[in-house]
Amino acid sequence: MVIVEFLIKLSQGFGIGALALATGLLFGGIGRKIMARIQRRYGPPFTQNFMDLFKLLSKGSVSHGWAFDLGLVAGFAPMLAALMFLPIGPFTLLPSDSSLIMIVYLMMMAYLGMAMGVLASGNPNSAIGMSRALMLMVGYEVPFAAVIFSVYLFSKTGYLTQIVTQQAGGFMNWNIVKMPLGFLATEIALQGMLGEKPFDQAIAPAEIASGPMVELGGKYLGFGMIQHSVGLFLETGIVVDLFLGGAPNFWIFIAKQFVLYFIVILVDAILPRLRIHEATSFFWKLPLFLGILQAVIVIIQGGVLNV
Amino acid sequence: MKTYNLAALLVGVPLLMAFSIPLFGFISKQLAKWITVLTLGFEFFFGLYIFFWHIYPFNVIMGNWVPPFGENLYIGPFATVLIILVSFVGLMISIYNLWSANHGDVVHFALLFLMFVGGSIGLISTGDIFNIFIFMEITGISSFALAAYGPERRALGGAFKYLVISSIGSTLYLFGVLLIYTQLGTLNIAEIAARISQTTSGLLTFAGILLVAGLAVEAELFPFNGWVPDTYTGAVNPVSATLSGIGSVGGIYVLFRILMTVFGKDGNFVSTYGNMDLMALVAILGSATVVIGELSALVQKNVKKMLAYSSMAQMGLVAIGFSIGSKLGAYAGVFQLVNHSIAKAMMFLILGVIVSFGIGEHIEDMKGLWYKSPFLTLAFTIGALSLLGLPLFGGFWSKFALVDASIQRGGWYDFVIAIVLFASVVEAFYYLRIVGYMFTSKPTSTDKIKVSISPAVPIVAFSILIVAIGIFPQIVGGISWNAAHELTDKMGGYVLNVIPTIVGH
Amino acid sequence: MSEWTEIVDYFRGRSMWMLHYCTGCGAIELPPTMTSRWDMERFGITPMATPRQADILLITGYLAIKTLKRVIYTYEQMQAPKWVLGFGSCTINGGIYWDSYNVIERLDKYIPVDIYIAGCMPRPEAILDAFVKLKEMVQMGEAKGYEKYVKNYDWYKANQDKVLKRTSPVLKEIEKVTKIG
Amino acid sequence: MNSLLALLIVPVIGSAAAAVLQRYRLVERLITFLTFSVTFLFLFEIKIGDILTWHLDFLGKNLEMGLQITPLSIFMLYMTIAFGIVLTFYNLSERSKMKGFLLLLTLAASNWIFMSTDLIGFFFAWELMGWSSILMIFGGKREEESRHGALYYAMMSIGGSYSMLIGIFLLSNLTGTFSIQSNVSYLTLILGLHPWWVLGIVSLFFVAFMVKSGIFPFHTWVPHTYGEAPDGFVPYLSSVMSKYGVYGFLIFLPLTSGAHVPSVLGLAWPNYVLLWFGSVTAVAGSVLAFMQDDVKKLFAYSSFSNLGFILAAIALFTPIGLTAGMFHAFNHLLFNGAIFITVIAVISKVGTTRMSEMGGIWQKMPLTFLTFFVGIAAAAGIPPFAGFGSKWMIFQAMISHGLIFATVLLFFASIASFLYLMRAFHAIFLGQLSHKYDNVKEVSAIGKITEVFLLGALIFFGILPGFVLDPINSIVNSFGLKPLPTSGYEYINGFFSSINMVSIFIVVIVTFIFGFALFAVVAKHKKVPQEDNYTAGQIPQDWNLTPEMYQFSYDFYEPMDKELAPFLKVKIDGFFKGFGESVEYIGEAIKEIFTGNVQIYTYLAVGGLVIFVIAGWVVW
Repeated sequence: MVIVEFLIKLSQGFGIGALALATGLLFGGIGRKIMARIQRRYGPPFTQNFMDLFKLLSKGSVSHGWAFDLGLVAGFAPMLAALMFLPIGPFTLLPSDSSLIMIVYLMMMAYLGMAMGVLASGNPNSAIGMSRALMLMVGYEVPFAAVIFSVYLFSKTGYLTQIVTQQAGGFMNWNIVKMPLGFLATEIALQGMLGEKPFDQAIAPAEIASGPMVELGGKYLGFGMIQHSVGLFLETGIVVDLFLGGAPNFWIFIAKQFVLYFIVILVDAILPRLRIHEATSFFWKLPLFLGILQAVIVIIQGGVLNV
Repeated sequence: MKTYNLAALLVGVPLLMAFSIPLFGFISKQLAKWITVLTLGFEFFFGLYIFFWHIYPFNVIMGNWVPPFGENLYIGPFATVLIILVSFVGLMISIYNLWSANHGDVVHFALLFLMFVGGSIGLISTGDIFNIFIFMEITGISSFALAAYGPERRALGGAFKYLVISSIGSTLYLFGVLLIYTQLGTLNIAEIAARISQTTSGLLTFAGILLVAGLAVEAELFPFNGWVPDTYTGAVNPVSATLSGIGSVGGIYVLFRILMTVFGKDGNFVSTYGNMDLMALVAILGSATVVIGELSALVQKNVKKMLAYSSMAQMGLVAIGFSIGSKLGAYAGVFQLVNHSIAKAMMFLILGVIVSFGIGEHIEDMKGLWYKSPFLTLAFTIGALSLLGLPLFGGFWSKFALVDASIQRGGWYDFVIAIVLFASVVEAFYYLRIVGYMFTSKPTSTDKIKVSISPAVPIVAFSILIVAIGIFPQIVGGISWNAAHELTDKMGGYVLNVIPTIVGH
Repeated sequence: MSEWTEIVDYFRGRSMWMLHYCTGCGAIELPPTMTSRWDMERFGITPMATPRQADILLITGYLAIKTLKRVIYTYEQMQAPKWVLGFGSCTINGGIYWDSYNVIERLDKYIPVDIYIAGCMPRPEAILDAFVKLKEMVQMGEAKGYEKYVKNYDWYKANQDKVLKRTSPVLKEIEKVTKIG
Repeated sequence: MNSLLALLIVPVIGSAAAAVLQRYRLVERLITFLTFSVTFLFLFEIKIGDILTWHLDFLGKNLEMGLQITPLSIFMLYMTIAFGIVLTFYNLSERSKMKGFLLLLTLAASNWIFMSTDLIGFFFAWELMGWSSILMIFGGKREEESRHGALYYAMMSIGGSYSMLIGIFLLSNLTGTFSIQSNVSYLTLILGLHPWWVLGIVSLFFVAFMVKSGIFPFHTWVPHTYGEAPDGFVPYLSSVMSKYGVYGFLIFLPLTSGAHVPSVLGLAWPNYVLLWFGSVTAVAGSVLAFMQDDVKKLFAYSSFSNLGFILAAIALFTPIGLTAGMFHAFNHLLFNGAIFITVIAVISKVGTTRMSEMGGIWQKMPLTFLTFFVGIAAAAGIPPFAGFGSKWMIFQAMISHGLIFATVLLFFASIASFLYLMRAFHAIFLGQLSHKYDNVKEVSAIGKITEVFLLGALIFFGILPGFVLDPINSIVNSFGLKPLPTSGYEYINGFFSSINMVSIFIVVIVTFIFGFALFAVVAKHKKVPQEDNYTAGQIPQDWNLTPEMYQFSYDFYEPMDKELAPFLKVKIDGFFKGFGESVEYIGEAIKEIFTGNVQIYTYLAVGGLVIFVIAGWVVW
């Protein structure tokens, strides 16, 4: 009985993974298309990312040793694992464990694994890229944490499923209305999380030869791409669950995610890249201020738990 | 009044043997040294006998002239603990001398050494303030000569400085005694103590100041301690050990015998008769000594000089302990005195062994001693840690008691103890620095130091004693407590034991 | 199996990432090719930063002997399948440097070239044309220069040694070079 | 023999034996290991509530001293001794200069600290632990630096102890007893009447604890000392010895849980202040850590950053705060031990502590590399390893009080910990392998066993935290608080959600399997050496490029320095050093009194006498 249940969950998880990957790749392709149109180009077909991924997985590649391989898998697997706890529309694979902080930390493990892989290659460009990525992470995670904590206090729960449920009943119940400042901070942080301009210092192709990915080719780059696509789905999905009230079905969920991603792409299209320390300190100023202000407002409204 | 005239041997035997040593010296130089050991062994076991059979407190009456008319020795708890201490340290140093004193006039060295220890025991046990002066001169003269002993020229300079300052001290002391005598017409401590309130207050204060100043020389209190660094550094190591482990004990004993028994006014906290509280004066002197001693030691690079300064600072601690005036304070003082004598004497002896192997006295020369001789390093560390007041070693309990006493007294003693503790941190720094040099660095030459049996015996004995006191503080605790009791209860503890019929005022 | 190969080849042709080795003046033609006017991204062709990620090695001009060595090194660092585009006359016959003592005349003596783009300079249209041609060749399974390199490695190596005056392979371990993917 | 007494006596006997036999290194190490093991066996004999008292005839009183087992003390004892066994087992194969007899003395002191019912015994053990560890640090590899480190530690530690000593006597003079229990309850009693007075005394104690745990602003000794201590001792120093301060805090924290003190956000303000000390420590530790190039210093800062987390959590003194703090103390012991043991394994092989000189060691020491990886994953708080649960609970405990600023600071510290962990990970294990280290070998069999054990423990306690949380709950209960609900060994319960660690573990494992399967199915790869690397077309050999030149690890986070420069200007280290220097300067001046000229001495003596006479006789 347990085994049957496990198999059902396994296949569902596989489905979610495939869905998230497909959505992520599609978003990436649409993003490229939008970007091209903003730049008055025709742009690649929106299925371009699928083709790229297929090509990458079928192309030859080099490995610098088993740590390199392990790192890439360790970058890919926890991201997929984190996905299993995300409420997607009405559906959550493992609802009882969908604690937000846990998802955030699982995502960090993905970054850690990825970092292990690319650093094992021994290329200084990947080391520089990784150091930039980590410094940027110190930037955007802090305001994001402030927002997460204010949502915790506001909702009095840490389960993402319950946070979604509490927002049921129309637009006015969404957290974006109740916590606009927090949403703003999150949106800025999201720009950094997705590594789009002006926060794409880690992957600076012209300076450090695409940073962490410098030694990745073929399936390794493919794994990186999967990780990025799933991460895109996951990160936008978290924001949707946190602020946009989740969704009654999968399509609306994707639509809401796309709205978020669309904003990110627009910002990406018009801004140049900041220097890394400017980017980090930027996150410590406006977004952090907004996040903390939001938390203070929540606390003043009586958000403190009775302990 | 208990009497036990046989105890006159305590003073008589060492002096007699001292003056007969040249006779033995004709037979053999070794015999002269062994006579010292035997005599001091006798002293030590006599002291233990007195202690364990609870014979004390008692008087030794000379020629059946009862005090205050005759001269007497009074051996109370305080004297007992110090006699045991002094004879033990003396015994150990004399065993050490079997190995170390082998150049120059060995026979006269043994004579002087025995005379010094005998004088110190006399100083501790006598019941007459003029006899104190006499014994001070005996110890003084023998110690000047001892300090000048040795092949090094700097010994002469140190001895001369000691001679000059010590003479000033003796003179001041004699003036003080004179003033008291003009007032009361007696030299017996018990009688003076009982009638001290009959004196003119101003004159008494003046006498007290003279006495304090005179005795502070031997007790190594600032500003009368200028001789300490030079003399200790100049003298050969066993002599430094003797001066530090025995000489200063006598100085402190007399100082507080006079302040607390003679001048003392009973109360919760003993203070003195007269215009000013001499106990407070000594506390100030003690604090200044601690601070100056520790800070001077901090910047020293010569280990022996560092030990000398530290010795000074430790005596400051002892003085502070006594000057608190409570029973607990006196207890801390006695305890600290015991710990300091043992530890410091041992450290000087270790230094002597090290130096005899051609290693210098500079702190850099201590590098890598651990690799040359773990035994000496461990022993030195034990001594240092005991002086720092770290647990498992005797010093822990005395510092513990000292802080307790100070805080119990409260008031401005809180500041005193703050200063003391700060100075202790400084002390920890320089001692641990030496220990660090010993433990960390690899030596340039890796010749092992082979310590022969004669210097090893005292070092082992001292180490074991330090650790034993550290684990079982009761060893010193009980007798120190009795000594503290004697010091703080001047009528019951001292006067009535000497002259039962006297009426206090 | 051949259907699978066809599918793979189809997607490979639709997603070609390019490493441009800009040695000469030809590089000036690439920005218009990439940007709004000609927009090569619509064919799935994107510039890449490192040889590990790239499928196409685009050599845009004359190759001095010094640069040739780097080109070979870069080519060998790329992973199969990989294609080389020789851009401009210089890669075909030395161009205006035809008689220079330290410029090679024919690139395909040293590494296999799949397509040459003639002209001095070739216009962006020509470049795009080459890309499209390459795409077709890939999808037809015709662009197999990288296999030729492995098969005829001794010949290429001899030619390389002649100009580079060195005997050891650039990547040291010869069996690694002569093995595909 | 009474088992409580055995916990003190056995290490001391072992210590004596080790001291005598210290010439035979292997025998000494074996004795150390066996003594730890035997001590651990005696732990099974004792149970909560065991008590042993004796009387000490001292200070003229008949003082009652004693040992007692509380839930807290037994937790601490198990934790520390078990870790000691692992460490001494590991050290069997290491050639570090650790002196076993000092470690065993520290063990005796440590056991006494955790069991003592009276302040005399507590202080005795505290000082014993202090000096034995100081002497141990003298054995470091670099002579000058280790001496400096040990002395720095000694000064801070002894200063702290004296502060505690004064506190002890101020207390005992009030209550007339040295019993910890009665003193604490007395303080609780008079807290309402004389809050300032009580806080004054308690803060005297806290200074000692803060020094020992390395809490800001008394943290300055930590990097100097950890960085220079003998390799074999550093894990003990950072994992075990830093917990003494935590234990000390826990003794006195129940005081302020009464409602007599003004409160901030439902938190008694002394707790609030402590919490801020903890938070600042966490941040300062993290920030300073990622700027280090010396690996031992880096993890020294890391260690005190984690102590900041623990202090912040226990300062809350709520059930969840206490649970989180104790849990983190346990986890810190575990992952810090794993990290430091692997780090010293590497150091002993490569012979340097500078990370910029290492790199690529993973190829040579794969097991060490994996252990380190799991260790840093746990340190970063990544599920499903030990370390996640406690950090997550700390955040919940903080935020449930509405302490948003402190929480964000802590979260910042937590994220910054990624930076320094990755830096160490990269610089030591990843990246280019220098040819210097071509002959480096994996650790010996003993080392491998240790590492596998630690690896297993990190995963085991990560997925089954209940084995730690159960004893912690009884600790919480013993403090009179209501423990968190328990629902099974695999659950971590918090305010906002409860997490099933086993399910996370399974999910992660399944995804890993899936990942490897996918990895194996798609196109093949070929293995290339690390020299075959992207170099923008340059051929490394032609340029005499060596692997170490191609390794970027020096000044890894240089851009960050610019941003943090204003904060780094605050140099507390400089304050303590400057203080020391000025003391030395004064000493230099005072020394001049003793010129060696007898005339001066005479003038001094006579001058002193004259002043006394004038001041005392005439004026007084």
